[in-house]
Amino acid sequence: MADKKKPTPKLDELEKGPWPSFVKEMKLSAETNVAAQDLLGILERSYDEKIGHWKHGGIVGVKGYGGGIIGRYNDIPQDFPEIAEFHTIRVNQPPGWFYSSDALRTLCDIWEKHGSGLTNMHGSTGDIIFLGTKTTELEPIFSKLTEAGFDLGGSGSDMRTPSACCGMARCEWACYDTLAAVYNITMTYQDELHRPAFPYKFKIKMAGCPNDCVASIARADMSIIGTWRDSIQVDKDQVTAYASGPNRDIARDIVGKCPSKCMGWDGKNLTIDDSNCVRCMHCINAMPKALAPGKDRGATILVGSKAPIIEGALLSSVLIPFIKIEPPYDDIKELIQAMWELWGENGKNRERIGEFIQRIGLGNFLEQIGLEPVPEMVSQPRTNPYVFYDIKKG
Amino acid sequence: MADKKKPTPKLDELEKGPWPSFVKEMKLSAETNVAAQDLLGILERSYDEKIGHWKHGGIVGVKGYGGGIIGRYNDIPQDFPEIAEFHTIRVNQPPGWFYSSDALRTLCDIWEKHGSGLTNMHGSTGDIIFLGTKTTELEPIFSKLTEAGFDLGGSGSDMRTPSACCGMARCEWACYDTLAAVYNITMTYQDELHRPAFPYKFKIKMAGCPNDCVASIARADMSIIGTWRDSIQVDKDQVTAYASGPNRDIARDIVGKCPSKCMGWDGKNLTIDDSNCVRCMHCINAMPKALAPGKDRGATILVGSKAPIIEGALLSSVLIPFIKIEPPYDDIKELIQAMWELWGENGKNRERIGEFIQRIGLGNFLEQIGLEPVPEMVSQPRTNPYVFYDIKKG
Amino acid sequence: MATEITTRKTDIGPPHYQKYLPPVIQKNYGKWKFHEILKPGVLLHVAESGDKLYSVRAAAPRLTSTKTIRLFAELADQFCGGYLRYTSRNNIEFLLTDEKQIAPLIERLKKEGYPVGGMGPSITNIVHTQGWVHCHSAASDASGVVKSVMDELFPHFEKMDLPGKLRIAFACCLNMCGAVHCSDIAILAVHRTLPKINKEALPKMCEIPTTVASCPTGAIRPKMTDGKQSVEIIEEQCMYCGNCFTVCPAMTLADAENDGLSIWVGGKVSNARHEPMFSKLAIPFIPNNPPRWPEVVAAVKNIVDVYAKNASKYERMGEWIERIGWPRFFKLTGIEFTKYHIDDFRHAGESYKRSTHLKHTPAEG
Amino acid sequence: MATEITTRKTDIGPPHYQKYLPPVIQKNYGKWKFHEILKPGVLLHVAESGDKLYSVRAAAPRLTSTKTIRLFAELADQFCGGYLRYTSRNNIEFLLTDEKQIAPLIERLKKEGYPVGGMGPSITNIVHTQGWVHCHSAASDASGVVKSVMDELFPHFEKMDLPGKLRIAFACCLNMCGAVHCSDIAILAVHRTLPKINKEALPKMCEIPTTVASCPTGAIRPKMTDGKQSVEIIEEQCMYCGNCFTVCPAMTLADAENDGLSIWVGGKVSNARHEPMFSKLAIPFIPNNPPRWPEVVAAVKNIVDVYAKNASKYERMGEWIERIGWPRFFKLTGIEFTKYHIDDFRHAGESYKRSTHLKHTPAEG
Ligand code: SRM
Ligand code: SRM
Ligand code: SRM
Ligand code: SRM
Ligand code: SF4
Ligand code: SF4
Ligand code: SF4
Ligand code: SF4
Ligand code: SF4
Ligand code: SF4
Ligand code: SF4
Ligand code: SF4
Repeated sequence: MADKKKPTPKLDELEKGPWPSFVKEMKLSAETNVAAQDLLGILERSYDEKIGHWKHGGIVGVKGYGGGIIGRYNDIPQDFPEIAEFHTIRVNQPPGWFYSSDALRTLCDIWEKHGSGLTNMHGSTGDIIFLGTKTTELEPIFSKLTEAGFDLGGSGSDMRTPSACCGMARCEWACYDTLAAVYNITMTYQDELHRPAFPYKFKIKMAGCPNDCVASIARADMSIIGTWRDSIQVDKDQVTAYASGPNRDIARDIVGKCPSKCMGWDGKNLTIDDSNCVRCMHCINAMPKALAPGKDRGATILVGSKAPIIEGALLSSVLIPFIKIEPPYDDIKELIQAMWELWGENGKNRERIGEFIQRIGLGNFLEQIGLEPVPEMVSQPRTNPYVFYDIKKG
Repeated sequence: MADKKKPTPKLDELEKGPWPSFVKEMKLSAETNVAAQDLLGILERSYDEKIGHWKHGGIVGVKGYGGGIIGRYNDIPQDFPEIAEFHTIRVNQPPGWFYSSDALRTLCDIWEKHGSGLTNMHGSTGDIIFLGTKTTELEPIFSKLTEAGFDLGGSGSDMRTPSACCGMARCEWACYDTLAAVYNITMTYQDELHRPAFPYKFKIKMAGCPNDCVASIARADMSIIGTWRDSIQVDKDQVTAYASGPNRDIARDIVGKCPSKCMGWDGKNLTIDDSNCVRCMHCINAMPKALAPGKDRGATILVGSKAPIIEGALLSSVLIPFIKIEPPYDDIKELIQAMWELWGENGKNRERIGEFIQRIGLGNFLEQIGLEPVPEMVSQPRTNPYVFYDIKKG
Repeated sequence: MATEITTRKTDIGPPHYQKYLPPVIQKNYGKWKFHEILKPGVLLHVAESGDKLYSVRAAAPRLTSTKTIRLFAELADQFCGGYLRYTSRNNIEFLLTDEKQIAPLIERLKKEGYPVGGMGPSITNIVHTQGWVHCHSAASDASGVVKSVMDELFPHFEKMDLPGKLRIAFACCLNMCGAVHCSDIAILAVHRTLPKINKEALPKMCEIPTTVASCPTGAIRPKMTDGKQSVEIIEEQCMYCGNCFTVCPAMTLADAENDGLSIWVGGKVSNARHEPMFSKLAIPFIPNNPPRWPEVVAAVKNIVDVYAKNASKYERMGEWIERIGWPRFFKLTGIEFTKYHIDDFRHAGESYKRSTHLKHTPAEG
Repeated sequence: MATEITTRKTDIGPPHYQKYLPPVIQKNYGKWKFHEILKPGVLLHVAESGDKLYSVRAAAPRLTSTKTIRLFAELADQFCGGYLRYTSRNNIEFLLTDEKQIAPLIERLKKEGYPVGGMGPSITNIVHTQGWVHCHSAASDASGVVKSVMDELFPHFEKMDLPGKLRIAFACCLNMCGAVHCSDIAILAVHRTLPKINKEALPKMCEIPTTVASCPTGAIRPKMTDGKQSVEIIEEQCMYCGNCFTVCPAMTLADAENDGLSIWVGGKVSNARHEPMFSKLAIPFIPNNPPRWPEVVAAVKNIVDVYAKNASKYERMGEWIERIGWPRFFKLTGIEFTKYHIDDFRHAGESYKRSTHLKHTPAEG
């Protein structure tokens, strides 16, 4: 194999410096893997030419599945034949990205045998990404993965691999059990995950609290973000302890940065007007020993965030201000079904649900999925007078 | 004439109550004017039927002018022949709506002889509105008006009658001379005011300070709003005097409501970080004896506000963050000319300049009229990545 | 009668801006030092020179008979050397230098039915439009609604008893002549039914392509009717904006049964504290009920009352609502939130709530 | 090697969520009381039971060799019973119960080249995408830029010396896989030249109507080329979004000379304090300069430095800029403001400054 190693002077530069080097990783795999060698070579070529060398993938996949594999071919196969085909595999990560060392080794075993030995831990949607293999390897990989208890994630116009923050597994702020919920939802919709039948992709991301550690409000067609209805729990002694610490200025840094201006601090007592608190988490974040979310916990459900293609990026918007998130999650599933049905039937090709809602109007969307409009859904009522009055309905 | 007076039971209801009654006004004129009598009659009919009785006006006007008259006909002339034709005349108000009693009487003389004797003091754009006359009366009215030193205002796709707040005539906050400026601009553009040649209407409104007492930011294609560059003038003694008054809470009501949070109050001293002040006027409004705008005064020029037809209402947006407003106003006129030329040539029919700018892009608009882009023009830079890069220009 | 004028002047423009200024203003022009509201409707401006100017502001009906204008002129002659002005909101102001004349002037004004007020944190004149008095587009009458509402809110004109200034505007159709789109409370007359196509008149009066192009939602399509070029309207796409009517008189929107009024809140124009804001929909529809529109009056009164009770000093309507949040505004006023409140025009998505910043209420019980 | 599997399972889903949780988590699931950052990269969670969990967070290269994964597995076996996790930003976390193991674990990680940090007010891993390593759309390389930038910003990973969290993201084309649109600093690779039409391939690979429809600005028109159905692009209307390429592979955008990077600032995702915000354009273009993109590194460093020096405690980039205003941001960073910064897409007007709330500077001299 040694003869295949071509010099990579440009990439070698990226082995230097304190941050872990992806070039080092590529070289590690390249020691024993010819595809990884060619990948180094083609990347060095890209660095020389300032241009990529990948072509649109054709449709590749495993039997019975429509998603989970991204087909990829390079445009100079004569020079890099080992990666003439170089498809990636999206493997559904364990909820919250928790692993045992054995599980990781099992994945490594499969991938070293059947692919480049290179991975992304993890892809932006959350999947384990097996980076590059040939079409013929797909079925064997899939068989071994399922044998080991892993399955493929989503790609194409399907439900994408849902993801969740670590939640109750490690975080005291989780207002609902994100891992249980993401697991249940993922299992319920295996068909939708694996067999693209939507107008476009549909992502679900779950965060245990408004800190939103999975960025769900920015990149999920459905964002389920934990929150609470009752009062923030206050441990007065811990407030006092906090205040006496070094460099502490509760008035300026906590009360002064409360977005709803609903806190007070007289040097001794902290007051919170919970009826005006917008559950932003800031005070709790700043004083984790003294404050905690209330006990009447649940989540806000929002819809529609996405990247800019094509009408501009969207953040998710409020659909249900507060709901309890509890097994068997029937109400959430009913909501998901209602949305999918409406969007599935009326969405245009490559129209995300957020764009769809904007096109038909949130008011109409609500009517169709059977939700009552509430003022929490808007930052403000309409300013233009272009009301589609429906005199018959009143 | 008495026989023409029909009963108006509905309108009579509106003679009651403490607020001055327009019905009383109509009846006053109706005592001596048949058109006013018919107007009462047709309005009573509208109150009965809950519907208006006016038709689209044809093109009526005075010789050599294209604007200033709104043609109007009723749709039941058989019943109300005296107002079969009932055109309104827009008379350019004196700047700041200052009058002498003689001037008012002269206007009354003309209008009682040639029209209904009813007026609007004033129309929403600012004109004196002579409410209702016949086509044949237009030329005589016009002759007498000009003889008396008055001229018509705008209507149709022309420059509309500019207006201004009372400014330096009575207000200590005027940062430039709104009356002088509005007069000069109006005189300069008599042709544009009287002979419609634009894609659509163009309104100019001038306010002496950010309080904007002529609502220019909401309803002027060009809003000139006074402001200052240097520090707010503070009279310390007056601050103290203010603070000692009854019901005074500087911390809460003034410092606490400063939008840029750039003020401080320790119970004795008021501090203002002028480099962060956004010149909102609030503190000055609240303490007019103690505070005043700085001495280095001028205006912010904004463009493009309008009512909602057709793309939705717009507020004016910043074009020139700060400019001195001084005779002969050449720089402002150059700006106006540049905008009119560009919009005149490229604006679509019935496209206001605000909509035009949005359509072609503010960046392009600036380039075409020869202004440099500055960050003050935006509330924030673009969030979408759809940049029309121009590699040739760089 | 004057002899007919023979020479014809054009483009002379308005009177020079100094022409009607009283001497005290001529002298102190640009040199005012501060002002004070002495009492509702009476404004004192003090110049650097020490000179004083008293402005007495009276409610004027915007629709004014020349006879009343003559009365104002007479009062001006009597009390202040003939100098007076109108405000940008159609009130009349008498410009006095003699403090002693204030009281008698006010008394006289009251007697004649033109009460004094509208200054400071109060409700001043309603900026309005033509209505059934003169405009072809009107979905209601302007003057009648304004008079009815102001009769009810009158105490707030005479007293300065509100948290901040409260500006009301009225417009009789979606063209919104005035500043309805940026008012603390706006009353907007609306049509709610399809334009009625006058088959006879249309081919004669209107160009088909222009008419079709006039519709912002593309609801209008060319159609042959009785062998003549005409148009048809796709019902689901019409939002009753009236733009087609402006362009083509043969498509009228007026509808006695279904026209009426909508109410909007929370706009402002000044830059004081908060940046200028648009008015937002509060009540989508109230039927026309002349001559005194009691439902509209009650609705406005309710909003004013709730605002007066809850807003803090200096807070304009929109600032107050922004602080408490729209959900609470609807709760406090008892106004129903409907799908009509949710924007569905061009930039609708911009008004959706895109965060979890919500005020929750604990579960009952 | 294992014998080939014969039974074929499908739709088994991911492993059960409890399967890989360490015992301390199983026991205290949902019963954590509070946490504390003991030092950069070391997080302590205390349960109601009093149990303690230590999470040690190490920088992981997202592009990882199985050999390194095996190393991590080995470290987990050695220091924490084989339990570990990845974070939502691609760092690796070892889940310890024995406090004494922290120091040796960290030492070992450092030695192997996986330093510990990225917690609290610091810079953590850059969320990024494929770049030239795997994607057909990429206008730059993701991994190389990320490595170069993180090498420079490394002190902020190891120390908690910033006002607040600072999240950086990278995406290699306008599809923006990741959260570039909502990051404190986003590096976005951009194409800037017209899609190149492959005349031969296009008729075979692409449907003309779909291709034409894919363009959001309507820049693509059908055109016969050499007797074959093809398309042409109106140059002035193209904003290089690449949507046509996604739909039709025969329209490639990559351009060695003109592709490069843009820099965006002030986005955020959390609801803490300010509502979530989009990233805004700071620098429209910096050329590709592999292998270490020094201009990009310097530009990011500059923004981080200015932020670090000027923002107040807890303030995220966007909150800080909102407080000081965009004009001052451009001034402090020395970044040039150009017409490219002014939005001209769909809702452009919404970003124009529609008030006079401006901070002026007195005239010079
Ligand atoms: C692998 C991954 C990037 C990565 O390196 O992590 C990725 C890679 C691609 N994305 Fe993505 N996207 C990936 C997460 C995302 C995310 C982030 C997320 O899911 O949280 C987004 C933004 C959120 C969103 O969904 O809007 C994202 C928004 C896009 C878009 C724009 C979609 C839009 O509506 O704006 C496209 C274009 C498309 O769908 O046509 C796109 C398309 C693509 C394609 C399939 C390219 C294409 O045009 O067909 C890329 C294949 C690259 C390759 O060669 O492997 N990818 N893509 C991520 C999936 C890994 C995983 O499964 O874990
Ligand atoms: C008389 C007046 C209302 C009033 O009672 O005061 C008025 C009356 C009319 N306006 Fe207006 N506008 C009047 C001030 C305004 C204002 C306020 C302003 O100028 O400050 C606006 C909002 C600001 C703006 O310009 O956008 C205004 C926005 C409109 C519009 C919508 C324009 C738009 O771009 O959105 C129309 C419709 C049109 O132009 O086609 C319009 C059209 C009309 C027409 C000509 C009706 C039409 O469709 O042709 C009305 C004639 C009524 C009549 O029978 O006399 N009028 N119009 C105001 C002019 C009096 C004067 O000269 O002083
Ligand atoms: C006379 C008039 C100007 C004119 O040239 O005609 C005027 C005169 C004054 N205005 Fe005004 N404003 C006048 C219309 C306006 C308007 C325009 C409008 O309402 O259509 C506005 C913008 C309203 C809005 O934001 O929607 C306006 C917003 C202000 C403000 C800002 C108030 C705020 O908190 O937002 C002030 C400051 C204050 O009152 O403290 C102000 C202050 C003043 C002062 C104190 C200025 C001065 O020193 O002379 C004057 C007496 C105030 C009062 O009446 O309480 N003036 N003022 C207008 C009287 C209208 C009327 O008859 O009621
Ligand atoms: C491990 C992880 C969740 C996971 O399931 O993987 C996580 C874990 C924690 N987050 Fe987070 N956050 C994680 C990604 C995020 C993200 C998502 C992202 O960056 O893509 C966000 C949103 C970022 C944004 O707004 O752009 C996020 C916004 C926060 C915030 C809000 C900070 C703010 O001021 O805006 C807090 C509160 C705090 O730190 O005070 C927080 C707090 C926390 C706490 C303290 C929660 C807890 O009690 O355990 C955890 C340690 C914080 C730390 O690292 O400083 N976490 N956190 C993620 C670690 C990523 C990494 O490797 O660096
Ligand atoms: S989103 Fe909230 S619950 Fe989830 S890990 Fe972050 S801070 Fe904890
Ligand atoms: S959670 Fe946020 S809004 Fe609520 S009290 Fe704390 S800082 Fe204020
Ligand atoms: S806009 Fe300013 S200068 Fe003009 S009258 Fe109002 S407060 Fe005075
Ligand atoms: S003018 Fe406005 S921004 Fe400036 S100091 Fe006064 S209140 Fe603050
Ligand atoms: S608002 Fe409409 S109906 Fe009223 S005057 Fe203006 S154009 Fe006419
Ligand atoms: S009223 Fe407006 S929406 Fe309806 S048809 Fe006419 S122009 Fe179109
Ligand atoms: S951002 Fe663009 S180039 Fe990068 S992985 Fe996603 S689709 Fe490919
Ligand atoms: S790159 Fe985008 S704008 Fe340009 S032609 Fe393709 S789809 Fe249209």
